[in-house]
Amino acid sequence: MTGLEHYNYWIVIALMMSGLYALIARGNLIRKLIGLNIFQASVFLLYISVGFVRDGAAPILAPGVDSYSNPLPHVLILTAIVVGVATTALGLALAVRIHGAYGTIDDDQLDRQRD
Amino acid sequence: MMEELIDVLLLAALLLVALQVIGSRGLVAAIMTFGAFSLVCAGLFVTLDAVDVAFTEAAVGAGVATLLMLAALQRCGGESEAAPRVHWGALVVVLGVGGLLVWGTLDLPPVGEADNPAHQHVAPRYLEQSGVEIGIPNVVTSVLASYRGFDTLGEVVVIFTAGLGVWLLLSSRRREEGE
Amino acid sequence: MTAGDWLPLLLIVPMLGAAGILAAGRVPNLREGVTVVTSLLLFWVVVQLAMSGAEPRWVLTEPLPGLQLALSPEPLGLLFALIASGLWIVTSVYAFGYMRAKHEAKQTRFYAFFALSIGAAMGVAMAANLFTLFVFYEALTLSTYPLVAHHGDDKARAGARTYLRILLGTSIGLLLPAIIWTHQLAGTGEFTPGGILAGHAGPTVAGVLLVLYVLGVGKAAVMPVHRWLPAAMVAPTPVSALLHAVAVVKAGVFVILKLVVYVFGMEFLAGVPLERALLWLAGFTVVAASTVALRQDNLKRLLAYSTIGQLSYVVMAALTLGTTAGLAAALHIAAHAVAKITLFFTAGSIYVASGKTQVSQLDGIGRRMPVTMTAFTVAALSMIGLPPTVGFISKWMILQGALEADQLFVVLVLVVSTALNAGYFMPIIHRAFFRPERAVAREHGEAPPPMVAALVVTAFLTLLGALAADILVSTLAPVMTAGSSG
Amino acid sequence: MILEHAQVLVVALPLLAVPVCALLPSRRWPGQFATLVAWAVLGFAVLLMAGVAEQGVLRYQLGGWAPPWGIEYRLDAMAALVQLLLALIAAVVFPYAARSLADEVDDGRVGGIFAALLLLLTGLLGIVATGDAFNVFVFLEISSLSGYALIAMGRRRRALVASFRYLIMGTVGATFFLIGLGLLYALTGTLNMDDLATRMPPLSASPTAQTALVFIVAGIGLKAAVFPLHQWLPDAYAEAPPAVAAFMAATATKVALYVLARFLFGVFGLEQLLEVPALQSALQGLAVAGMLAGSLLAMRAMDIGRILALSSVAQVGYILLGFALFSTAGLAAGLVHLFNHALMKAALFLALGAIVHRVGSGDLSRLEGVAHAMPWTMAAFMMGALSLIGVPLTAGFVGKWYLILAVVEQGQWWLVMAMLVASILSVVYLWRIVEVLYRRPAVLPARHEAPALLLLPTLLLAVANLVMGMHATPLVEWSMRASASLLGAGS
Repeated sequence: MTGLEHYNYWIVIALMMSGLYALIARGNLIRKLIGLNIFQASVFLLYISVGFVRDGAAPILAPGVDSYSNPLPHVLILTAIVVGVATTALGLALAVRIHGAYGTIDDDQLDRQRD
Repeated sequence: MMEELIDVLLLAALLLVALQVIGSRGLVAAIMTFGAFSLVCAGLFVTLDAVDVAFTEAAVGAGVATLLMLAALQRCGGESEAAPRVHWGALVVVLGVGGLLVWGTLDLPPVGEADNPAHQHVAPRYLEQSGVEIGIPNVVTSVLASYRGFDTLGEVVVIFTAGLGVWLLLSSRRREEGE
Repeated sequence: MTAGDWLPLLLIVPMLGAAGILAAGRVPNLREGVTVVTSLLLFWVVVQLAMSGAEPRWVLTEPLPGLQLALSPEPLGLLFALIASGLWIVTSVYAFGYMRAKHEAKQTRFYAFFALSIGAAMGVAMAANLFTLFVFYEALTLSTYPLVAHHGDDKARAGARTYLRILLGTSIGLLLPAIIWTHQLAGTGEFTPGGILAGHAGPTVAGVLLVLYVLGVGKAAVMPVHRWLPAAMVAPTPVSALLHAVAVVKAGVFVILKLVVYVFGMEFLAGVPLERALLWLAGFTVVAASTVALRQDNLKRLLAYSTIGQLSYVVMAALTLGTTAGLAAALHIAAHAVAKITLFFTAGSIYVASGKTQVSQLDGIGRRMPVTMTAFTVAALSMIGLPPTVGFISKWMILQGALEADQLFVVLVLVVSTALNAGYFMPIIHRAFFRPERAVAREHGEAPPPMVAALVVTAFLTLLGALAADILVSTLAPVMTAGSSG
Repeated sequence: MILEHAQVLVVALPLLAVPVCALLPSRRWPGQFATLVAWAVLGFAVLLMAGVAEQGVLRYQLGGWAPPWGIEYRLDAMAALVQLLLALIAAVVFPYAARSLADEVDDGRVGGIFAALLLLLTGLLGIVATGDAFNVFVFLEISSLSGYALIAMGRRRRALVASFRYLIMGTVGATFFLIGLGLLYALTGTLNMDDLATRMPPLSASPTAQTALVFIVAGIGLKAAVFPLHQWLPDAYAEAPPAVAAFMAATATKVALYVLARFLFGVFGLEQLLEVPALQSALQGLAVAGMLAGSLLAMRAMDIGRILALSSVAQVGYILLGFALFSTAGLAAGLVHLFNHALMKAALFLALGAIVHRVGSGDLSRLEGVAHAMPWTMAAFMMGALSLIGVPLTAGFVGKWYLILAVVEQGQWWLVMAMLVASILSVVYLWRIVEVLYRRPAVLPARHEAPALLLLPTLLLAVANLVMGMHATPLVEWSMRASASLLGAGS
């Protein structure tokens, strides 16, 4: 109907790539984790976009409604969000320890400190 | 139509926020903007009919993750960062991967059509039967707790694993003292 | 005991011997006793096996379906086993004199690995298929490495590293793919009279395979994979004898002969175009190595290059194809073995007695060490190919084989190289007996008795071989005929 | 009754043991408890192996929901083989870890560390057991998170950095995998792997399907340390505690390779693979590049742990090469090598751990003459090294032999040459270690062998290398069977 058929996908891809870029390009470990989170959140959007049904209702059964969005991607992404935050937590704990051991959380400076 | 307009606008806003996160000066600002990013995400999930996901994203993404980051930042001290430079290698990787993905989505069925293959297989049974088989109206909860209950168990184990890992890492300060 | 029961002993005896040597390490006399008893026992086992005339088969294990680790005697293998185990006895005796006189360190380890490498050589000799051959070929390389590196200084380590690098490199890089390819083509790696490749491989593929095999068997030292041999000269002299005469290089040429007879089959090989090129390469190696030897002053290096040349005689004869040439190749392995071991024994004796290592220092030494230098002369005559030695007969047969096969190139190589051989051995004999001794550094006579005894025995074998050649030829003839008509 | 549920119990048992293990007091108990659990898991794995031998494919519906609506556990010949491998390695490494890890960390954390080790085992077993693609992701993350935590327990502070970098790379890999799954779901509407396989063929020309394939291969390739996605691995394995490195080197990359084979052949299928332009040559090229680059880098490394880790990059190349032949023989050869490489790498890392336990370092410059002090440990190391080189009659030879046969079958001689060059390079880098360890220092160190609890598992694995080299027939036949059933009759 419009040129918007794949609009969701493409913006989602742009989001993913900005997250991925931040993850590679930025030296600060916490920034890398932020990049990782943006990357993952955009993948969640991809799934939810796949599950979306126009004019459908949220998948909560109600009388008189016969078109729902697909519940399965929602289930998967609920799991994935939790997995993502668990990873972030572990990464942050590592960052704290690295700061304690090296006095910095900048990737480039870590490489300069040889043991 | 209204729904779509909101969707378009929110997505555009999301991209702007994301770029803001990446370009921001100062870690505190970056973390706060990231929190905002998660909130906009949650909003988008609502427009895409994923209410449960929206709640979780708002609570876990915007809430817990942001708090954890701030806490970590506090323990690491407010470190000054080098000004961001264009990282050409990363740009090449990102453009390559993104290009591939765009190509890969070209023949995906349009977003939102009810006869997309994803909606034809497996999911219909959840919508039709879960009310009878499980007996609660929220299909997402039914699938989560029952049909794919094992994934949910795995999810709990993931949290436990991360908790254990964090405890293992932070319970000892031996290393720092040793060096 | 049936013949089949003897086969396991070929491996068990040397291994038990090595264990016994290690156990007796604190008592040198006992240790040396164990060595001699082991070597005698092994030789006796090989003789029993040869006398029985049966060809039993002993499967150690079958690691993969259709891939057996198996031993089975056949005339060529028995010949090699006889040479290796027989000369081990003499070499052991010689080594007692040498190692004690030079006060070498770590003698126990030395004798133990010596025994292990003989065991590996037995495995090579009796290998029933390509896989078994490869396993024991590598075992031989690895068990001789500590011997080459014996002195443990930087020079010895560097030499040993070259030794290992070239032998392992060629065997893994060239021999192994050739073996796997053969399996792929023929569906088997069993040694069969008449060959297994005929009908399974075209002439081009067979040619490439032959190149892989000839260069992959680095122990045969065909140029350009000969460099390990001079590098290994850092080892003590008994080790050089082991490398040159008893086990290592003999294993190399023996393997090539075995491949020609049992894998390719002479008749099939005659139709392979690349075969000629390899013949020329072997011929080139003969002449080139002899020319290099001409310019050496260090006696052991000279002998090393002479070995490279002599080995390529065997390869050349094997590739000349035909019954006579094949027999000549087998005979030359034996001829070179006894003669070259004598030469190394004398070189070691001279070194132990006088400390001299260079040819230019040998003026008049024949008067101080008459027995040694007479033995040297006998062996040198055999090398050149003059009567009344066994070397004369083997060279004569190579010539005959070449004429039968209309290989004028081989004839030419023989003529030129004989002149070159004479060119580097004759001056040494002349120096030793006819030049006056120069300034005397120290008084000395012959080397210790065990060494002299050993080299006298091998010199006699060089003469005796001429008489025994007939027996050898008639025993081996059926194999070669099967090879060329099957 | 128990047998019926063995398929689930094998995963559930270590999981249920986790909280118990975490709460156990004392230094020794957690390790001993984890060992008992590992042995029980081994018992189940053997039972299941017998079951698969008898019935072909074992299926179990979790919660009673039939696939593709519920999650199904599905055990075929390939899965049973990898499951047995995991159980075997755990059964041997855990008692070793009970001694070496307990000596390395402070009291309070021993229970936690063994809980993490059990979680790692659970995650890996879960990946192998499941027939559901998204479930693979969940268990992949369980194993990854516990892996990151365990690597960070290394002695040096560098371990923290190695762990963090692995976390970033590993999560990117897992997310790539997730993207691929999302695209597949958008195309088919299902997540069950068997169901996916039946729905894929009509879609083989679709760019989406091909993109999904690329993302899944890249994501899993990252976890498997396929060149050039291997950068995380050398640091991670070199810095991890040796017992952890031994366990992970033997299992984590292997399970990732298993997932790769599962998706390539069990979900996409040969026809689809051949449809993607240049996929086969790209995979073969990466395999060869990994073989050579890993070996060349190992030649220059100074730390034994690093050398072994880099050699893993090369060995992953061999296994990937087997897969990339897209033939029954190639896949079977890859599986044989996958199994055997786990045995040799575990033996080598355990021997290294015993040396580090005594000397306190794995740096070559500090290990001169160690062989004279620890002859048995060195004998085990030599055995592992010979196997890694691929000397006949060791386990390492078997996989390479079949790999070369499979390559020759397709007439690709340049691949044979590349494999042999890599083998020769492995001789060089391993010989460097052996030479240093056997060199006699000015003062000969006194005999100081590793404690029996470290030595016995090490020797056991060394002997296993010999046994698997001499009696390879069962493994070879099982791998052939797994490969044939996965590739179907159509290949």
